[in-house]
Amino acid sequence: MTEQERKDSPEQIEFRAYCRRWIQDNHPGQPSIRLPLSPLEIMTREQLDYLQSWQKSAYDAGLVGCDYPTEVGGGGRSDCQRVANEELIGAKTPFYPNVIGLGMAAPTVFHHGSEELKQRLLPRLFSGEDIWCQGFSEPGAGSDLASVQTFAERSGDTWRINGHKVWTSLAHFAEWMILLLRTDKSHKYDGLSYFVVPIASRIGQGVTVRPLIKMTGETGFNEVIFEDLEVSDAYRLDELGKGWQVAMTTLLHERGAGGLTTPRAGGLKSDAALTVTARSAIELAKNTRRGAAQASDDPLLRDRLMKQVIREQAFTENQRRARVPALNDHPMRLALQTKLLATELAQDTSAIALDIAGPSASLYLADDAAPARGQWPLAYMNSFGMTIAAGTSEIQRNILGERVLGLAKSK
Amino acid sequence: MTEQERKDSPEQIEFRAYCRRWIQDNHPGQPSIRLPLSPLEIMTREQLDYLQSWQKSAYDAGLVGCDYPTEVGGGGRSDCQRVANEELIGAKTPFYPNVIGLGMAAPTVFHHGSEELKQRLLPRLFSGEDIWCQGFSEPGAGSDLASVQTFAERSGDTWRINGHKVWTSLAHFAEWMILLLRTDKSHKYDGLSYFVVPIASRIGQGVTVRPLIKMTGETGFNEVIFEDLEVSDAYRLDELGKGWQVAMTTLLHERGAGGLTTPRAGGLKSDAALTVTARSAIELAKNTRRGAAQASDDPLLRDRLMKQVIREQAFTENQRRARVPALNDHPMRLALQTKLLATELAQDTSAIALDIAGPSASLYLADDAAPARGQWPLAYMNSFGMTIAAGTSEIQRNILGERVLGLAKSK
Amino acid sequence: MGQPNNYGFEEEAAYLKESARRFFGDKLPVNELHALVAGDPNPESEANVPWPTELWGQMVELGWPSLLVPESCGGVGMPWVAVAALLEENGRAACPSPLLCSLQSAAVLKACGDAGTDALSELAVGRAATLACLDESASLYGHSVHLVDGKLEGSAHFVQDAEKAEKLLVLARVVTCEDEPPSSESDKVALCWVDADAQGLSFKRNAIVDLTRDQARISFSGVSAQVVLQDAAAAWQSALPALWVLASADMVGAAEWQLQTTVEYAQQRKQFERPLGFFQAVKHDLVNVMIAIDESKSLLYSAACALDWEPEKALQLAHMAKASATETAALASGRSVQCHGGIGFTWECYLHLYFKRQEHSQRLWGDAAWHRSQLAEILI
Amino acid sequence: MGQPNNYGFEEEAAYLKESARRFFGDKLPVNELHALVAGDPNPESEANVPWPTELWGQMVELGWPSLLVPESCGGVGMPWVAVAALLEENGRAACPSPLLCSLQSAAVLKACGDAGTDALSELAVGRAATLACLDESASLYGHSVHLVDGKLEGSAHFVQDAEKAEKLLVLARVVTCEDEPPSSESDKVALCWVDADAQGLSFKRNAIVDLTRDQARISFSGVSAQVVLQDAAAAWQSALPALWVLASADMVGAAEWQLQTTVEYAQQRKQFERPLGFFQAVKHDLVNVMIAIDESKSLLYSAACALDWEPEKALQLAHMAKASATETAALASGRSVQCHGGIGFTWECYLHLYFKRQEHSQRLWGDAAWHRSQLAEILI
Repeated sequence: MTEQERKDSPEQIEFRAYCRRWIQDNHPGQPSIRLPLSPLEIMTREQLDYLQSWQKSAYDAGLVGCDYPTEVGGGGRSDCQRVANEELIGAKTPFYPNVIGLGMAAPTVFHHGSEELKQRLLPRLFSGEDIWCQGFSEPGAGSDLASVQTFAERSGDTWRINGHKVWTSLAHFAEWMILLLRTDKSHKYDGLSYFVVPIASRIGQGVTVRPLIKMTGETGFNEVIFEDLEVSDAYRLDELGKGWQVAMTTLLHERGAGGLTTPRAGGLKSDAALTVTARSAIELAKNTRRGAAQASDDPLLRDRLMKQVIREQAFTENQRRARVPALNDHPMRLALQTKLLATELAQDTSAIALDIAGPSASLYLADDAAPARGQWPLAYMNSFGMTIAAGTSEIQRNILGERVLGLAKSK
Repeated sequence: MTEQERKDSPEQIEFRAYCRRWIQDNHPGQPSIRLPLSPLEIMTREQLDYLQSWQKSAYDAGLVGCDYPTEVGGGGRSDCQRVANEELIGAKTPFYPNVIGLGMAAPTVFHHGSEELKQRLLPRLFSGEDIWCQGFSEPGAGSDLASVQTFAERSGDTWRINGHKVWTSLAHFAEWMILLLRTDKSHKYDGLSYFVVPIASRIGQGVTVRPLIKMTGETGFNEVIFEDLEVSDAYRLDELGKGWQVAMTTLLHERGAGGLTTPRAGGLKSDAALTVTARSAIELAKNTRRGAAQASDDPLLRDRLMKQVIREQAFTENQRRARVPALNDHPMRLALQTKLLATELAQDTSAIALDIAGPSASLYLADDAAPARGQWPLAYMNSFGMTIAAGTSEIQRNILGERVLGLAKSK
Repeated sequence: MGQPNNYGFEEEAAYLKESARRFFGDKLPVNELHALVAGDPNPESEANVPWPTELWGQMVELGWPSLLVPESCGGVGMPWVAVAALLEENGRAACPSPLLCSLQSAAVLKACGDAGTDALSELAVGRAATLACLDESASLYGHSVHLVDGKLEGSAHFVQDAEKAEKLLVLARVVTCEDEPPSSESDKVALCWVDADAQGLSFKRNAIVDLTRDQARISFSGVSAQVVLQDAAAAWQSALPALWVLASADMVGAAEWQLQTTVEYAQQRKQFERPLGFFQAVKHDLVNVMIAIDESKSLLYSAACALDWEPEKALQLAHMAKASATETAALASGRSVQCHGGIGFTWECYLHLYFKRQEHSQRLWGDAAWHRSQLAEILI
Repeated sequence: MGQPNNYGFEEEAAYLKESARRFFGDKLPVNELHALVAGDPNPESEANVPWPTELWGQMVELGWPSLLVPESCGGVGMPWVAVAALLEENGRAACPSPLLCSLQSAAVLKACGDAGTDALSELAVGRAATLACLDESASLYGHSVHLVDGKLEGSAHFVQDAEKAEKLLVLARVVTCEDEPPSSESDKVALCWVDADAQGLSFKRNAIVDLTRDQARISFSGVSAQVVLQDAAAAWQSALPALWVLASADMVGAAEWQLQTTVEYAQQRKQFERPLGFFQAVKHDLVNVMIAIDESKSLLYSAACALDWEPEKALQLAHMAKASATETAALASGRSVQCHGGIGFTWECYLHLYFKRQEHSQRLWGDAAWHRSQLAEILI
């Protein structure tokens, strides 16, 4: 019996067995193409096709959207998504590409969308046929999300949208976007509204998607520019002026703290991909010569590596303890730490790996002599994307200080 | 030729030679009594008497107040105090007890007091006959100094003072206090005024001095309570409502950045006193067994100790570089770091020493087996007094960010 | 065998934790603790060790010192996670008592198997015990007490709450001939059970910084000893993770008190017309303390659970727990005083009780760097 | 002999610093630098090393590469503090050029005494040089190039700005018979002066992260060498502090650019109706960067001054300077990107040029921990 199973409900026990059988029969094995590190880093149409077809088959088998009602294309189960995902992770299947759809758009549309929207959008979201992206950040609205300036002007049942969104992962593949915008310029928070808008079908008709290049030189993010894009009022979620509250539902799930949070499912990457863990850094240290010895013999590096091992273990244990009410004084205290801890952990681990590699850390992706094919400097730089995106580390600490500790707001 | 001499002016060259001769002839040698670590920690009347008589003889010889005009009891020299103090430090003489007087009260009275006050107060301040203390902080006004509530009410030429000052070092020995108080409750900054008030002569007549006990168990600080203390308007410095500006003169000199700043003079302590330096911590490590080896062989402790050595050297070099205009982009950038760096350095060095001592760090002053007679835990705890008093480290960082980097005020 | 998802932290453990928190809150509010232990501030005066003996009597009645004692020996036989929870509350209250050292003694006795039964039964009836096992440099392997012909000779250092204990559990090197050279790690060691008032025993009380504990050097001169286990090296070794887990629990609880007390102050105290907590320098510092506590707490329960369910993982998880709790204690102590400003630096403010208790705990039973170096030996 | 109070930083040094800052400000503003070196973002494409060769010509005309060359060899003979100041400005501009490696080569040649004169004269007329002295693990003592019967064999790694240099100063182990076993630290080493286009030399260009430098592995196969010094171990050893000082200067200057650029952003960028700098999380971070820079800068000039005035102190001060500059560079890089938020993570923002240059410098010529460990050998 695995750890997870010990506490399964009867429904979960049965569903777990079903998932396990299905995965065994349908696991695609090691992929022939090079897969990205995460869904957000899908670079080619080939990668997308491969991952979309995997999500579709998993959806058809009932492993996606398990906890949503059947009327919206879900499985009608209770707390079973976690079970499916645990099995997918355990079996190292590929991940699903529609990660913003599943993680953020689905719960938001489900809680705030009309019945018609739910029934129309959610099935193709779950199946991965429609990729979703998120239109929140703008050049002038980063940490201060509520200052978004993208504006929708009403005429009858139609809204005309103008504005500029940045950091929209997957936008170049997306059919749909969840979009936070302004319908009233006189109120900061109450002037916000929330829409779902078509992207791929409107390229050149009010929508422009342009790649943003990261400091690493990679693409992946986009900027999306709206120029007189017209959408129907039927695409609005919840009431006019309630955009901020709807966005909170999205962010809650993004931070892994919502009721319909979809934990990571699957984890198959190509062999070439580096896992940013203390274990990988230890392997690097064992394979790096330092004078007459190995870097792994250096007491200072050992100490730094053990600090990371301990933080990683603590991170895992936090997730576990969060589900034991008797060991939690505040219900959100651990959940709201998740993003902050994971991203700073990755940043520090890659910084240590660079110190382990020494001058060889200067070698990048195109150098055959580079340790781990140059992916450690890549990981270190990308870690700043993680400590900045989706609420900087500074904003995360504000949230924790204000919502959990009850300290005065810092603005 | 020593480092200092290389750049001396003719006046300084001559004065340095004079100081050196005088000190040689008048150095009191190793004291028979146990001296405190710093003037602020003078505990007994015996210690005070010893140090006061040393200051008096140095003043009589012209080594105190050198750069003040002769009319106010000074030496009428130009940039010679530094020379005298360098020689005193070099010769490891005792320090002067009237440190608040020399460091803060004298420049403030000199810049803002009436001619009569200057001529009356400064000679006995320089000679050490009158000890001075500082009445700034209050229970409700710590970092936010401008919120002081001690109030002076006027009737004719007399002011009646009521209020409560805390953290007043040396108050139990002081004849005089520099006092920041409120003369107008309707304006925060412009309602402040600045006085010099008698203390020792008014105990029981409107003034109560009570010892404050530190977390270490030591005394040294006091609280001073004013109940209808009456003082003459002649004791006011500068105009009514200009108290904040006068206080800035005091603080500038306290932070070591004023034109009449009196750098530390002398440094003789009893043998029993610990110097909180990396060198002392290294000695501790060499004398501490750690398994089969010494703590000084431990690579992690060596690394931490070297970090402190480097910071200490940088601190010293900062003071030196501050006087080379071509190597400074902003005139106050280094000067305003002094307090912050010195106090955090001492805190971190003592924390390392405690880790070196291991479980023996639990042993305190009264234990004969305690490493360095228990003074490392004492130093560590006292370091928090230093990172809190005279502008917490947080306030220091605000000042640096605002005045040097030009960032927006944080309040 | 894996660990249960909920750490095996069942209702009885939750009940114990809850009632311990109430107990300490009612019986030992921090102002009373301060009045009891902080009466004489003078750091140069002789050590004085007041402690609430009546409270200890009530703790004994509640069965706390015998929680680890199996029911067969008259104890309660609770899981380690429950005991960790109790000690978390003990730390939160900064309670001066022989609870921690008695439970640590019980942990070692349990590791002795049947041989520990008699001594455990004594613990079960409320006799406080403590460990005498460290040498002058606090090494776990120094063995500065020798067992010579059934008599104890030498001295044990850093004996915790020595004056509160009625029994000593002594780790001694077995010497067959008295003038043998000093021991090495591999030598044979015995565990002995000794009355604290036995003939030939002398206590040298340490003058320590911590006001909530006492500590002594104990000298043995021909002390008759009841040998619990003649060849105790393996038992001793296997008990170490439990000692660290129990020590960590106290630190985690104390750190939470430091956090909550400072948070309350940051909510109430105003400077610049704002509560302190408005300022990110304070807010983010306190969040960092919270994060550190949560990491330590999660590791604590994981390590305690390993003692119950997955003993082969206990060693590495206990290293992690103690390394983490030590760093957390240092951070929480420093930030709690700094964020309080001037008032936090005074004797009248209660913070210093916790600051000093944490400083004491940080360097006992291995500091953070030592635990990480041991962990590296396992994992690299 | 002590150091002068003002580091011997006289008017001519101040003038050099000032004019270098103007020179780089006029000739290589950061937008032009970015346009030049960051044209192809693709991290998988082959290394490409564009650099402003015309600018280098002007630097040669200004006499910068020969600042360390004594007047007797046709150079300028400026003090080390002046050269440190120049390299600070070079780092502030993140200038791609062979200035640093040429000056480092000059430092080593100067340590050779009279034997270095000829090569120094070549530097004085503007021939760029670089050091080929590291083995595969970047050890200073690996000596993976051998001098066998007057010919060089083997390979040198991490050769800086190799494609910009016309001359190589090669550190080679002297092997009398080719099949001798590999060298140890105490073996005899020679310094050789080689044309970068000599017969038997081959370059393997590294694909590096830093866009403002190039780096190569250079293989030697029967390369004819002009031996500067046959027994060069002592000269090499004595030149090391200077190499570290020069490298540190570049990092300190780059860090100051990172700070100032981020400060400007924090003054202008508004979030929550406030400039970013209002928030202590940003303000205190930037103050910490400033403090780190100032520490490094003070240590830099102290170490450079020691090279001029107090050579017996140069080794320990140079260890301090490089350890400190390395920590400062890491902090400044991380905080500059983080405080910029999203825009700081883009290719179009200039920050990444400096981030990458600093990362490169941090791990060359010994990282911070290595320098501290060497310092400990001296001081403990």
